[in-house]
Amino acid sequence: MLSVEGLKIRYGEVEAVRRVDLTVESGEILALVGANGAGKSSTLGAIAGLVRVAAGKVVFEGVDITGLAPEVVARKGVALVPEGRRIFASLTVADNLRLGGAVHQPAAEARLREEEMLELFPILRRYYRAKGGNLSGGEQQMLAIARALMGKPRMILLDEPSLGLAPQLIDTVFDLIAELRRKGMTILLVEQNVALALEIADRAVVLANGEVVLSGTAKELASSDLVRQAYLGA
Amino acid sequence: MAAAPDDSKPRNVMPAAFRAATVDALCMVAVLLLMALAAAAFGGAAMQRVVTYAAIMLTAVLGLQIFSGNSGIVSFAQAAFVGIGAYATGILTMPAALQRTALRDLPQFLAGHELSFFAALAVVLALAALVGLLTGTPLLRLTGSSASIATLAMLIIVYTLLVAGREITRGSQPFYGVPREVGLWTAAAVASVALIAARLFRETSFGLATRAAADDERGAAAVGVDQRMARLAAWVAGVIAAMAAGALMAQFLGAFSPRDFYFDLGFTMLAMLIVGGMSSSLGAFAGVIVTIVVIEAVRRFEGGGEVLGLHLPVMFGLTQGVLAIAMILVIWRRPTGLFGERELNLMRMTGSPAVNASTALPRPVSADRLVAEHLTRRYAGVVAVDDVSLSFETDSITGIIGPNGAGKTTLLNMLAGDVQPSAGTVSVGGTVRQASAFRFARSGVARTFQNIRVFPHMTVLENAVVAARQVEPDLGQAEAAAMAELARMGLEKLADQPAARLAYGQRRRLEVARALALRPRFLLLDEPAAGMNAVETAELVAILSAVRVERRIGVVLIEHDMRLVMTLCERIVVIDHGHVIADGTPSEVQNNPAVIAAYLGSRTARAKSAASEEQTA
Amino acid sequence: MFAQQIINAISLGGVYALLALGLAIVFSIVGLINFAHGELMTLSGYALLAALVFGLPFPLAVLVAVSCGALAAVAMERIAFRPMRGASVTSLLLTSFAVSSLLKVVFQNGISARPQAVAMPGWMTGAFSFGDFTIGVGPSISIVVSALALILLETFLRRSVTGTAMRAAAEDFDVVRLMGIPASRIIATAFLLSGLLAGLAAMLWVAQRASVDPLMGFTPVLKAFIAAVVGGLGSLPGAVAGGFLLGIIEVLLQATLPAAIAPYRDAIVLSGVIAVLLLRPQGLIPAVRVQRS
Amino acid sequence: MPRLYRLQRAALCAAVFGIASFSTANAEEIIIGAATAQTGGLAPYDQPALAGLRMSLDELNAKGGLGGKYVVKLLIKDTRSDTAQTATVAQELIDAGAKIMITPCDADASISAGQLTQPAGIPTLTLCGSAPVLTDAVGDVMFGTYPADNVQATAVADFAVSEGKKKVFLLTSPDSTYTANLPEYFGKVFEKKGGAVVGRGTFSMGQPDFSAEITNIKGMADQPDLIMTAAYEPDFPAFIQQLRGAGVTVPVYGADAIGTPTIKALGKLVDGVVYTAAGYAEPGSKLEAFNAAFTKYAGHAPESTYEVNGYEIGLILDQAVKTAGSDDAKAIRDAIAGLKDFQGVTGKITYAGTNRMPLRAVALMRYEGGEGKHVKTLIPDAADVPAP
Repeated sequence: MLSVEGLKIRYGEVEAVRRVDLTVESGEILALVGANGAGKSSTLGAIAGLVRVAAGKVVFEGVDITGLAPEVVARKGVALVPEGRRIFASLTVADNLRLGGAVHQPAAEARLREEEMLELFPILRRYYRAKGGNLSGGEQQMLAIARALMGKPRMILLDEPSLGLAPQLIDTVFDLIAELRRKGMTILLVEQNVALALEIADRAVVLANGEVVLSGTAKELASSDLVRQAYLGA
Repeated sequence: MAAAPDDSKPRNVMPAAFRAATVDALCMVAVLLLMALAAAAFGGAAMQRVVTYAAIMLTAVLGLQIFSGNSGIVSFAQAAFVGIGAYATGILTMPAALQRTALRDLPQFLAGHELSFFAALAVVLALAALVGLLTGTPLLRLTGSSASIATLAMLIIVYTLLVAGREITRGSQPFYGVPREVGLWTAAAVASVALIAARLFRETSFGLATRAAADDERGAAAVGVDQRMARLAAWVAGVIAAMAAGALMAQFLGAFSPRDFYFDLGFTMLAMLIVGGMSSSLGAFAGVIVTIVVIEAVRRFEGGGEVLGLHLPVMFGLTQGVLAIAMILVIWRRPTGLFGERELNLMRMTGSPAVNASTALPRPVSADRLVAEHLTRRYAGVVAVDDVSLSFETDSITGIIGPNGAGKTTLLNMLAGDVQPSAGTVSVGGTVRQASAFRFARSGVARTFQNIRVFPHMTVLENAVVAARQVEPDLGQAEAAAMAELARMGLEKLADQPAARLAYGQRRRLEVARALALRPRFLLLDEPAAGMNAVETAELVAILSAVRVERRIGVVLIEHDMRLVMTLCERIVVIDHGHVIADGTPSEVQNNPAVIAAYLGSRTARAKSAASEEQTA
Repeated sequence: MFAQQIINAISLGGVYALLALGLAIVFSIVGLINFAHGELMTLSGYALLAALVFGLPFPLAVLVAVSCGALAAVAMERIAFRPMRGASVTSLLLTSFAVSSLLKVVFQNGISARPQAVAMPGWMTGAFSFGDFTIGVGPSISIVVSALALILLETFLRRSVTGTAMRAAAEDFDVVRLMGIPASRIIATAFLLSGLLAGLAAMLWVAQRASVDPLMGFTPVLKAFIAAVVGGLGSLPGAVAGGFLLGIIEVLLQATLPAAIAPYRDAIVLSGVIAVLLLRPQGLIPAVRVQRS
Repeated sequence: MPRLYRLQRAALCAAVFGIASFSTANAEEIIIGAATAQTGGLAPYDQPALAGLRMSLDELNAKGGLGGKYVVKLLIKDTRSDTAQTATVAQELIDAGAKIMITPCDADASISAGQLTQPAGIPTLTLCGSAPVLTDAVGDVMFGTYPADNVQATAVADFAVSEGKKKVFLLTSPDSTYTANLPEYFGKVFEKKGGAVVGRGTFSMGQPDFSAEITNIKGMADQPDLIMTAAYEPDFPAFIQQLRGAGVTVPVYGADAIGTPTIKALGKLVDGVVYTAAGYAEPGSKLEAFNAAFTKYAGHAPESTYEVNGYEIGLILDQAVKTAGSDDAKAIRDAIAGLKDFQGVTGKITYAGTNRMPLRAVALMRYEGGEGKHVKTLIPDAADVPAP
């Protein structure tokens, strides 16, 4: 469904991503794991069009989307839930959702979609008229995911959904991600918490210093000594 | 004009940075004087006026460069200070007889001085220092665009005062009767002094500190930079240059009014500086010359007439048009100006001079215990750190671990004086200290950051020198000490490179070298190995162990790389949800079930720990 | 008398608010403090003059003039500011200075350096009287127009999708694009609105002075800038608050300062601005903005 | 290639260093240098004045030049409304051989230029500078051409007294010499002749809100029977519009700067406003003929009285060269200084016996029904004119 080939990203003179190749199959969760600064978020940003690609190619459903503007990528059906949630704090929950589904569907359809989202995230119905900034971290993460889903994407990119959340909330969020997967959504998940990521992913790719160092099924990686040593502290 | 380096200790060599700066400055002065000479020898009176005017503008623009170029804050107020200088000079040098008719209501203490130009200049420079301190103090509290806007407000305020203070300035009426003694050579001489001052200023500790703070404010505080003092010094130096230019301008024009020192002049100076490049005195120098050459060239064509056999129509406004378009093009194509960010650095081009690394072991700043008592920090209702009491000794390495969002970085920030605790105290060497990052740094607590905060626009050596200067007043020795730290980190070959060019791992090492240049007793490291590969990490571990042994300092580090923590640290503190949940040796901590559950934070782990509890049960 | 001064203050503050809002909308989206905003006003003024000379009825001429301001703003973005997108605030500010000075030269040498008379309809200079109390038609129109413009803008920003997207973009432009909303649409709308506001303000400004000249944009843009800064740069409610505050302070100082001190009025106002910045560096109503990396 | 390079460099040097010289004057040619503001804040004054001057020089050249003998070569350089630039440009014009210098309407720019022409002995005329200190600040080569502020103010004050006015409100702006001083000169003369200044107000130029000041005037217990101001565009229209809008009917007197089409276009709003003029275009007058000729010459009607003033400068120079009988700078200067009752377009101009600010008749005008009507022409008594 999505393939990244030979991706290279530069910030000024620094190479954040040296060479990343990966493919995401339709309907699976691919986890992209690695330490801080390994290039995970940059890779997601490059797919979504937020980060300039220095070299390489990003293909989504057979269409080359390398270097397209973020709004164009979004319209092609790829939604990014950015790190740190980045919901619109001064806007209400309703307005946040509205923007998510604003563009590529008629108003009536968007309303239906919004109703679906409120079913999926009951908490958002409760705070429908509240300002996004007044929500707790977990609620904001729900809102960020719901907002991304409003545009009926065929694939979502999740950047560090567990960041800064209490353990119970992490469970809720990850249950939801698993639920989305069951409903057939394709997901590329960036996660620093390796154990957590490997738990729900089908396959995983490990990045270090902007390069793929390991890839395989989640099960294989979870039992790999290298991974256990480096990230699980065992 | 530049702050004199501390002269308390005898020195036998001039620091390399000053040597290089002096060569650059003298070279630019030579170019300026050659131009003046050419104008005097071959140009007519008009040409000489143009060069004189250029020298005056250069003086003012260099002042702007000293402040804006080093601090990164664009100042609109420069024209106002040129104005104050001009009026002060006008009043001081005006013939008394003329003054009695032109300025009938002049207060007595200002009247009838009839000073010579240089005597007046001396008075104006002293006045400038005062004006600079007075206007600079409110600016200290402001940063970024607020500060810029405050300078814009200052421009309007000074203009209004000049217009309204009719007794002293004749209001909006022309101020006339100023003797016109300033010619080409006086202006060139003053401009030369300004050139030298501007080029040297960036190498003084004020200049280094201002540039560091402009690059990264928190990073600068972490190496002991008191950015307010440094910025104030830059501001005062800038005002002094502006008022000196004003003194020249007064005697160059002979008659002027407040309008001459308002937005038009302010924009012209900014345009010159931006076109040339804001961050170097070379940029200011080139900007003034290029702009004036363009103006002089274009303006000859706008009056129409025959040029090279072509009949040109009258096109007034062409000069402004060309200037505006040139400025847009420069900003668009070369946002850092024609002469970018670099100084000439002639000595570097010719391959010398090397800074010798000092071999002497640095004397550490004294402070033997770092103690946190009941530290608590709340952010908008969320408690990030909750009642943590910890004590750290020198000659030890402690690791702080915990899940994301556990409050580790907040704790470290409080230990470094960078974050004000909501409750509780931090004491360094037995004395409780108010949170102030730069004071902590100077008193022996150095740190690095999770997202590296080196100063990208400064060279690698300068990065370390800024820190060394905070504990070593002698620039020469500071340079040598900084070089020694770079050498330890394997960065000495890169000393002349801008830090922005370094690779990720090199930046990490630079940050550590910079922290060590503070001669700390405690070194706080926030994820020092993040983003490093296995080889780099191993090197880092070796270096940290060696430093610890050599200097007997206390290292406290936050790290996710468990292998690093377990091999390097002799004590591990585990934090979760703002609480200390474990504190002990690596093996104690590793086998603590609460730690496993909290740190791994996943259902598997929790299930695992539950299972192991069941097993034991 | 006091009531009258209050009306004067609100009327002047309304115009400042419109201007400051025009600056703030653009700044909140693209980080540009547009000093050429004043030249948009001048342009609208000339457009009004041309339309009247051409024989259009007054309301239609105003419509033409305001639209001209809006279109010119969009064109200005396309030609001068688009290539600079993403540049620092200072670079953008200086670019706008350059654009402003270029336009002034064009007006001076292309039209005339002298002020041109704009014939305002006679009824605009009348006054309503309530016993002792009179309100000029001019101030009344100014108050009504500013109020209407503010209400309409608020409705647009609250109710419409594009308006909501603009508020969101002021906070986090990248994420708005991630929602599939084109950046160019947001930016064009921001400049369009700012041009509309400049055009409207120009009408009120020109109605007061009955003439247009090439340099007329300088004073209003300076006031707008000060108002926007005091309110909180990039904050729309802040711009409105700053505009009214500036208007009120100016009128009250003018009304109460003795003649000997009156010339220092601007110095007093600006010292107040510095004081506000010292107490609240982000302005009275700071803009909500995420840290953009 | 190297040779080409050298050539290019030489050309560049020439352009940069101004070696590209102007063709030197031949025996029958006289160079007049005009260092005037064609752009920037002073362009509104200098542009029209220069247009008038160019017209007269063109006409004179068609008749053989100044004094019928010296064809004028007019070199115009833009000062960009900048004082430093004015001085630089003036120096260039001197270097180019200018025998006569024309400087901007602005006093400090003119003084700066005058300080260069004074040692060179080049007669220098400001286009429309009316600050009385202007000529003495420079020296004997500097001439004003326009009625000085204090002269105008005296004429208006004389007129006000003759109209029976007793109490005046002075509205000034510190932002320019003209707006700050002219009403004050008026106040001095007015008080000397028995009137009283009952109030003072200020305004900022370019800021069209007068409401606070007008509310103050309205609220005065001792109502003035006259408001005197030197405000002009864009401030004057805003002021009068808001003043009348607020229901204040007190007569307003101004000076010459409000004799413009912009003010006239205000129609009945300005009815009764008194102002001054260098002359008035009554049918059959020279001024009317000039207006027609200028419209033909420039393609638009004169926008101010600066055009005719600029035109008269040409006439004055013509007369001076004729009297001097040569193109010698000193002789021309002396000839200008000795002019007495020279018949210009607007009336008689006299320099003899003055400090080189001309003594000329001041026409008092009043707007009535959208037209400026001539009321009276006065030549103020020199003893009444307040010191600058």
